[in-house]
Amino acid sequence: MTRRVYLDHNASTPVHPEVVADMLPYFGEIFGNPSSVHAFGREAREGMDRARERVARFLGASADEIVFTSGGTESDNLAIKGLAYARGRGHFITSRIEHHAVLRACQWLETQGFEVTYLPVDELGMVDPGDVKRAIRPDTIGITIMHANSEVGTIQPIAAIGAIAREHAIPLHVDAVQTFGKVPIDLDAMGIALLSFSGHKIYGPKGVAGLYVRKGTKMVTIQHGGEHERRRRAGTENVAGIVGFGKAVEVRARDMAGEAVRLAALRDRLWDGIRARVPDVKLNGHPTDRLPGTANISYRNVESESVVLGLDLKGIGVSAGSACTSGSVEPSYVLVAMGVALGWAMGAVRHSLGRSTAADDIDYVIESVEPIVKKLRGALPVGAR
Amino acid sequence: MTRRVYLDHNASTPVHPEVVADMLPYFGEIFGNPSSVHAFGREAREGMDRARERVARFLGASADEIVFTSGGTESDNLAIKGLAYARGRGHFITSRIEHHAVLRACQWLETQGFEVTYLPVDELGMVDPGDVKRAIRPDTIGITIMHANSEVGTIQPIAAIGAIAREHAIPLHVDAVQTFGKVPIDLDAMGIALLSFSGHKIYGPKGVAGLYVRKGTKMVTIQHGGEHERRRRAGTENVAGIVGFGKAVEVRARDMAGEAVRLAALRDRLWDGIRARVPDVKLNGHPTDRLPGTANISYRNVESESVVLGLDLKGIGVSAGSACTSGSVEPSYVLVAMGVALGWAMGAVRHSLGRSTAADDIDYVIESVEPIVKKLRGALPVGAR
Amino acid sequence: MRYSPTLIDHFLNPRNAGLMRDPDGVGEEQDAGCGDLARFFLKSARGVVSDVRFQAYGCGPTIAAASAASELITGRALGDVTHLEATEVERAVDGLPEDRKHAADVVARALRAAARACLGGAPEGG
Amino acid sequence: MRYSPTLIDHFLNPRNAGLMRDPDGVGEEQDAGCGDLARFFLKSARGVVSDVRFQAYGCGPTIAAASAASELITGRALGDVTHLEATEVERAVDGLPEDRKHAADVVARALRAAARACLGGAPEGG
Ligand SMILES: Cc1ncc(COP(=O)(O)O)c(C=O)c1O
Ligand SMILES: Cc1ncc(COP(=O)(O)O)c(C=O)c1O
Repeated sequence: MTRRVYLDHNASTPVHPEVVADMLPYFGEIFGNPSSVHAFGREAREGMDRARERVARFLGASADEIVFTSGGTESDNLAIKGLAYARGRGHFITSRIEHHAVLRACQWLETQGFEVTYLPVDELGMVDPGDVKRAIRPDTIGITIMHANSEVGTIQPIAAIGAIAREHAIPLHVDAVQTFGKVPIDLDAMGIALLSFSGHKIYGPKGVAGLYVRKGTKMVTIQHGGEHERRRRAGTENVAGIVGFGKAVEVRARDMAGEAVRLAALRDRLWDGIRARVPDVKLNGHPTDRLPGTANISYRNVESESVVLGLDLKGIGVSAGSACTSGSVEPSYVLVAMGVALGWAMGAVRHSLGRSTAADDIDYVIESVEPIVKKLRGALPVGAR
Repeated sequence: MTRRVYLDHNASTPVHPEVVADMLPYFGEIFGNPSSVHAFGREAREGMDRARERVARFLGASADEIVFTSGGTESDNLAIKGLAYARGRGHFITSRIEHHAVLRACQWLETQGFEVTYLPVDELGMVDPGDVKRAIRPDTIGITIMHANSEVGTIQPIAAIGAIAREHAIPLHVDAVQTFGKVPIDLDAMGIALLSFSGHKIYGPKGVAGLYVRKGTKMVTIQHGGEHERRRRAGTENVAGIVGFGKAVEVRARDMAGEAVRLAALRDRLWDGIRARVPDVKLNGHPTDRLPGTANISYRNVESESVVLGLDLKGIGVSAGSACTSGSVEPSYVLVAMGVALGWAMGAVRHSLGRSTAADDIDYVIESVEPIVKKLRGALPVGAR
Repeated sequence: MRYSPTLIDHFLNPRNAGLMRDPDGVGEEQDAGCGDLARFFLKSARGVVSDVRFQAYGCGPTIAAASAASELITGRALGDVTHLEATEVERAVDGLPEDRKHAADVVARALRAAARACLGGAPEGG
Repeated sequence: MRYSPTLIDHFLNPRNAGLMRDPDGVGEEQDAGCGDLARFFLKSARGVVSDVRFQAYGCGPTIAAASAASELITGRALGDVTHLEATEVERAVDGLPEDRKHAADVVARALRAAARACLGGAPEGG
């Protein structure tokens, strides 16, 4: 078998063995519906309550401030639309580099009579808190800025934005899907009213995520039905998934700090190795204020999907900044918003490291990428250079 | 340990061992994000595609008509709001005995300028197709009627309603969460445009469900974000859950017919046993057109939660028709809509049987319930009789 | 289990359940939200509760609370019973979940009414 | 793998990639949606393609299709190449996924243009 190296942890992660072990009994043995009052239901509820406690403790929140959802996308939708519909109309502030879950929820609100300001970012992918302040209007009802961008890893100055939000008594929603369990989050110091976070980015299962809702935040549910999750999210809970999520958070609480240091070193090894061997490369995003395990590297005038394919054939999983979907290649909107030139943006490849990444994996990637880029550049029309 | 008998399969079911086995590799080994183009992503997508094929085959649909969601509640919300928002305004027809996921989605639409007619049912819990026909207006944009009610099990005359819907070119949504995998569903013969169905009611995992959307049905997504599920449901897919769901459906395809016969016999044994030993009891719902495993039995002038508690203490899990939530007991709105008198409605207990149910479980329940009801009636104020 | 073993015991084996033929006082209360109902029949001798019977309709905790309270007040001065607090009834079943506090409340109110009826209707020194 | 082994082989080991110094004809096409670009350089002898070079920019299938097509048309009559169909290019890489059909298309169009340029610009019988 060919060697396999997974460097796409920002896309998804393998479920941690301890997490799988904790989930297993909740399929066949503890299977009740947590809304049921009998013993079968109570056992399921207890598992779920324990997970909620774990997540709350990790965030320094109280258990009834945690809403479990089906994914980061749902958490973002719930936060943004839940704030909006609780108020009926008004103005939102967000940035141009948010995840599609945020951007398209905002665009939806625009079709429903709300207004949205999309803030620019600088060439490192940073939102200027001053821009946030200037965008605030008397009818601003919410600010939603992500903690770290999944493509380039740049970490936003949330505390500064939170202070502004608090000053104007506007709830701040933070999409922390890429930072939760990877870098510290202080809800109070950062002035966060709502926080989206997800399981499958931190070695928990897919299909489960959470939304922190600060006590007293006025919001409504967007998925209508039963009285689950204190009426903030209807539908029978994904008990096994929630139990696994709780365990994943517990494991992260234990491992997070050490792993951040280790991954940052490996990430630097990767970048140093590539730039030593491949000409015309560039690191996208903030050089220091970024996710420890993320390196977004542009190969000028090479189409990133070709690099991804070349590495894929070597057993390496990375992701392309540009994506050719339904017959049209778009450079990443994040890189475009950062003002990265097209010749660079089209060649952006994201490497995101994780638990299993070892130093020799990094070396294997460095060795593998060099001839691929060379070959691709060999077939390149001169005019494109 | 006390004996345990689970008779609440309409609330949730244990995951089938074959399903757990199929899911397991999708946690730690095949963990990619199905949107990723590299091998890790493709493997995950293949598992998901296989599950989609299985579900489609079971329904006689094509794979691209299946949308995976996080639960029956989401499927109902997506169907109803997805139809509504694709049209902007108009009128819906539903019934008074729908699940809260449907009723509250409809109520939400009313707050957004849509109109809804809530049809009555007869004393057996049946919607009259004639009522559907009479309720149709020029601006009717959707009809949503459940296949079988979870509390009493009455199966609606969907084919007749579907014929009317088709005649008027109005899309019919059917909430089949309680029938999918339990009784046959013929999408074409029944004139169904959208069908909600769920995993955890048929020995699949919680947190995964589906919506069938007939080709050509105009609808929009309600969870905004990435391009997943052919843009009908954004968010990284719950791959392991979907794989399990696919397996659960395959197992049902194999076991469904035989089990329906077996459960109907056990259900009749239960009802015959109880009415032979306990006076003043009544079976709610349709005597024949109902779910094979469901028996909703009223003990007159006894509060059903007391019976549920009494049985719980004997290790038996059943569910109460009335529920005392936040300090107020409401009789089931389904029984109220059926015109069941309060003294009967308050004493309704639902027994829902399943795979693991054996004849001696049924006998144990019959033996157990008799003294409980007797004792409760002994403490009863005469006036209440 | 969300209920205490004491509560469960009273629910499974209610003490003093049933009708009393010739009571000195009857008190009845119904919970406005819940519809749960408790009715107490008291007999007294020299100002002290000498016998109790109750009837109840409602969820398990209401039945258990009525049973536990019936033991609690046996032998107690009627004047004290007119001041019986819901918290004392709750303690008698070793606590109640938040959403079932009403059980102790409806029982305490019914007992206070029954004790008042005894005092009001009974001859001096009866 | 969503791509055929043939496609992968051409992607990993592109045949005839690079510049040609003194071509008889050059053809270039860019996919409008995708931005993928293919450029072919042809040399001909007696109306037949005698040598090919290509340059391409784009996703893997475009590079592979260009490589496969360069082999396909070597030795073929220029007149035939002016009619080259995308489907033939696609067959040369053993098929393409639906969302990558454009790769065959852009390559076929570039080759037809290159062949036309050869015929138009070349002396009779060249
Ligand atoms: C920042 C951010 N927000 C939201 C999401 C959406 O998460 P999911 O696709 O799991 O719903 C992602 C996933 O990549 C993300 O990176
Ligand atoms: C008829 C019906 N529809 C919808 C649902 C909602 O399913 P879930 O709670 O799994 O989201 C149920 C669950 O009981 C149901 O019985």
